[in-house]
Amino acid sequence: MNRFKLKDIAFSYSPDVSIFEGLDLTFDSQTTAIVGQNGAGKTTLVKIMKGLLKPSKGTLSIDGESIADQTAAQLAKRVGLVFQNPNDQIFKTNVLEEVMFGPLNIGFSRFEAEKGAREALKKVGLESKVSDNPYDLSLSERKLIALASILAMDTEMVIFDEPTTGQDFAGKEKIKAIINELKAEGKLILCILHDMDFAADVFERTVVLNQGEVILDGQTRDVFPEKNVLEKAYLEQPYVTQIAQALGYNDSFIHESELVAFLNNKK
Amino acid sequence: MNTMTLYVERNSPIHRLDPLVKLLYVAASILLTYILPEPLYIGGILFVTFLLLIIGKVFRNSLPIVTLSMFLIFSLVIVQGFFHPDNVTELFAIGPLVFYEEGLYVALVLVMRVLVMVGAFSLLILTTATDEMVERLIKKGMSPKIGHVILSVLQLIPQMRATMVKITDAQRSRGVETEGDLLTRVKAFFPLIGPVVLNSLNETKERSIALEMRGFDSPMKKTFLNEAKQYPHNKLIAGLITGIVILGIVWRVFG
Amino acid sequence: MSVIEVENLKYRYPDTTTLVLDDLSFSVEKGECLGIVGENTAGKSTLCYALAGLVPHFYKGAYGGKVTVNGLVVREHEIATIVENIGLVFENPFSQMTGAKQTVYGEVAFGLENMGLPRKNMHTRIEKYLKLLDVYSVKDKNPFDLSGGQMQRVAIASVLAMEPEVLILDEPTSQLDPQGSKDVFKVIEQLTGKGMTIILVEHKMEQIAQYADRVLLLHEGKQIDLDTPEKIFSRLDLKEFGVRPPVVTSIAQALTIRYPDTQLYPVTIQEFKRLEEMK
Amino acid sequence: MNKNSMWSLKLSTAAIVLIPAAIGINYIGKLFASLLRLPLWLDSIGTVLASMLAGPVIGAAAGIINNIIFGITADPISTVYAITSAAIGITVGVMAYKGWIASVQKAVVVGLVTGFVAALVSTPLNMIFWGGQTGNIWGDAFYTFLISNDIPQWLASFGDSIVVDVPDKVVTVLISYFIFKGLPNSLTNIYRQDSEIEVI
Repeated sequence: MNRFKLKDIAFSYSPDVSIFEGLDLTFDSQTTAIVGQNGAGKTTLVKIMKGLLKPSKGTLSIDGESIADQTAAQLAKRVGLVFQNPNDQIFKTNVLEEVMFGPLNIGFSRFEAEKGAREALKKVGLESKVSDNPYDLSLSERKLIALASILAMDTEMVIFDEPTTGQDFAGKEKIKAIINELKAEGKLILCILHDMDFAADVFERTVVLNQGEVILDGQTRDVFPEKNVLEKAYLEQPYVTQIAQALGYNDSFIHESELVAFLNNKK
Repeated sequence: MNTMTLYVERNSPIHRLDPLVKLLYVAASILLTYILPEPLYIGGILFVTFLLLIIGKVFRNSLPIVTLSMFLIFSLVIVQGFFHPDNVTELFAIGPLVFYEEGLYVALVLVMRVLVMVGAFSLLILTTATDEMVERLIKKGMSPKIGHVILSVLQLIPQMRATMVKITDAQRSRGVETEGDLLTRVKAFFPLIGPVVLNSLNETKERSIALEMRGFDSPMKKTFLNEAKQYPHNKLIAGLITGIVILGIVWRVFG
Repeated sequence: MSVIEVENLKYRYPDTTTLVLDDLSFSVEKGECLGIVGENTAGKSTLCYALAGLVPHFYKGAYGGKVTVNGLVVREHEIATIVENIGLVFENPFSQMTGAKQTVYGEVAFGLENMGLPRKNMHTRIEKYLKLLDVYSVKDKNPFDLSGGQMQRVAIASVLAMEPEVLILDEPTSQLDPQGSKDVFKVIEQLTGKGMTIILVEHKMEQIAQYADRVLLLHEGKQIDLDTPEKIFSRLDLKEFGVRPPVVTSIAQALTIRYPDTQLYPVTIQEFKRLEEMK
Repeated sequence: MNKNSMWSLKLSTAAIVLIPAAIGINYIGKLFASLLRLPLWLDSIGTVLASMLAGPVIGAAAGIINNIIFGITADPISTVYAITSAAIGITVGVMAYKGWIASVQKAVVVGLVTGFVAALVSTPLNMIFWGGQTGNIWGDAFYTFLISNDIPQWLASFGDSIVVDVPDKVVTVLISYFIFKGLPNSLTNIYRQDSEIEVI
């Protein structure tokens, strides 16, 4: 089982503003959503995990093995990070080449890379667009290309930064399916989100970050009813939870189906 | 925010001058070094320029800018001193290489010219806010669109620098090595510059739309939020500078 | 009176073969808030461009039909004329900052300078819209130093300061964090309250349900339906067009909680609660 | 595009907004090249791309403004070479318009011509301002070599510039060519001045 452990992490961009002071977090096989406002430290956290930023203090390990000294490029074989803005990475003239770029960098043969890329593109539903120019596609489709380009690297851990931004209903459904599939394959999944409904719907565990501190961490079901704590981090509850509370039920509802079943039973 | 310009906000008479007058000074001082190409005169212009930098309270800020030209200055002295075609009078020799007086004289003129140029330019850019200069030029007939371009570059580049960090992160995450032998580094150039170009072109599209929606292409005569600043003694100073240049020409022709 | 009239609008981007807008006809009344929904390929943004004159003046391509905004035929007037009647704000707040201004105050002035508004009228207008959008306190800051939510509100203020009849908001919050979106929606609520004509494109159907008087459902460039939010979101085939109804509506559907007279489902929590209690 | 429109001064908003983007690309190209410790400047990729996309007028404007901006933000000396940058923009713009960016081989020719033109324009500037030198270590070394072999000063100066400009411009044009070829129509057609609205 994959276990990613951060212990006593301290980090700051400039001497007077520190982002983290002694942060401890452990990620296990549960799919985890990290929520919080901009500036809460979410992106900084995943950059540290990915080796793009080096903490001034503390240790990082995967399965007990320290990774503190590894560069981002070395970690590329183990940890995949899907960035928020696909435009920061796309440079190839067709979708397939773009998705093959990562796998080729980490030592896949052309054959393996193409196989992996085609599979990844199938998962995001872009298999019919392999030879299109990425910039002829929409931003939401480019986001899916960026996602596929990390999936194709077949890393044991995948981190997503805001994958649902700008996605329509169908896009979100695809991402949900991908996350569940990766989880079934035994991969460690972490996801930064602004979309509370998606977090409640898809993830087993939710971590709420506020100003560099974990203010809530637990099963998603236990996190979202905590209205007061969420408000402290300027977050709203998922719609389902809001509806249940508006109707006067304070039990924990995070899925539409649960609330429907509950209301049906009451009748 | 870091707006990139070298402008230093100070309260000095030079800061209060019309940017166009300072621009005129840059042109005039460089021109004079050609009208009167003797070390004595160029030295005089250089002295005046340094004096103005001191009055403008930016002399110290001009030093790093001058330092940038150090290699050029050094190279001028060496190359001209040793190899200028007119060289005859030996000053000293290092092994087989002989350093000549004529070359040194040529180099001296060139170096002082470089210093006048850099000094006068520094005077302009260190004491003038770019937007003030651009607005002034627009009012004198420069296309407002060109003005917009100049100002927006200054804001855009810091943004692009931030993008550059993100791109480097994204590509390193996909296994791109940015350190190593020349071939590795050459190979990294495309994955890094590619997204910069695509990103900026894509943004061009969005920003054009935003500008269009703000009447950028409007045929109306543009108005200005800021009132035109009053510059005291503007005409007098401009006239004085022009007068000195004319005097210099007269001196050269008849003197 | 209709502020916007669209008649048989057809459009295709240059160098492409499929119609992005395929025979649209509708009108928008003064003071109305029209929501536009559909999946990402539906043509929502292109329709916004067509209303604002960017199609066909900025994006050329093939164009048919007629769009009239505030009495002006869009095809026959320059964008600079059209923008005094209709303003557009889109998703990326960053690229909507002109880049030429070093303060928020100046940023809002940019459009007014281009319009040639006399200076003496500028200050009152700028201050009015900075206050309306709740960004007066940052008026001296550099626009690029603001948070996404503030930047987006400055973008809205800049467009509104030109005092157009209609405001188009094309996914104004999709790139913002929760607090930023909340602030923007607070403004939208105020504007609809003031009787501003608004066209809103949005993925969160809960927001559409909250603010839109009518909803235009698009699919692959075609106009599928144009009706009240209750009517649109009660459609059982909605998911075929890539649109999911608000969570309350789908719960109401599962529990068959609906308006007794029209048999439609509620689209807001308040209505849901009222109908549930009635039951 | 017809002949008039290549030199048309009526510029679209998109073409104008391309100028700051081009200057930004120049700047970032230079920064990446020094970050990766590449032996070239690669500081005119944006100018070259702007010329390919929107023609010689925009290319020249991007070149001139690039050097003015660099002059006010870093090194005043670079303002002198605004004229060289304009020449680069015009050369690439005209050659692109005449169909010289159709293949890699042709792009190499464009690079050689551009480097040659850049050197040709820089030489009188270098002669006027710094007695023929460029302040570049390799260029000035070559200048010294030529001068000490009794080559006339202006020719030595030209040689100095050739050493400095040609390799850099060939690589710059090639990089720009590969990027340009990969650009989708949806990004390139907004800069064209010629398109008409088709009525359906």
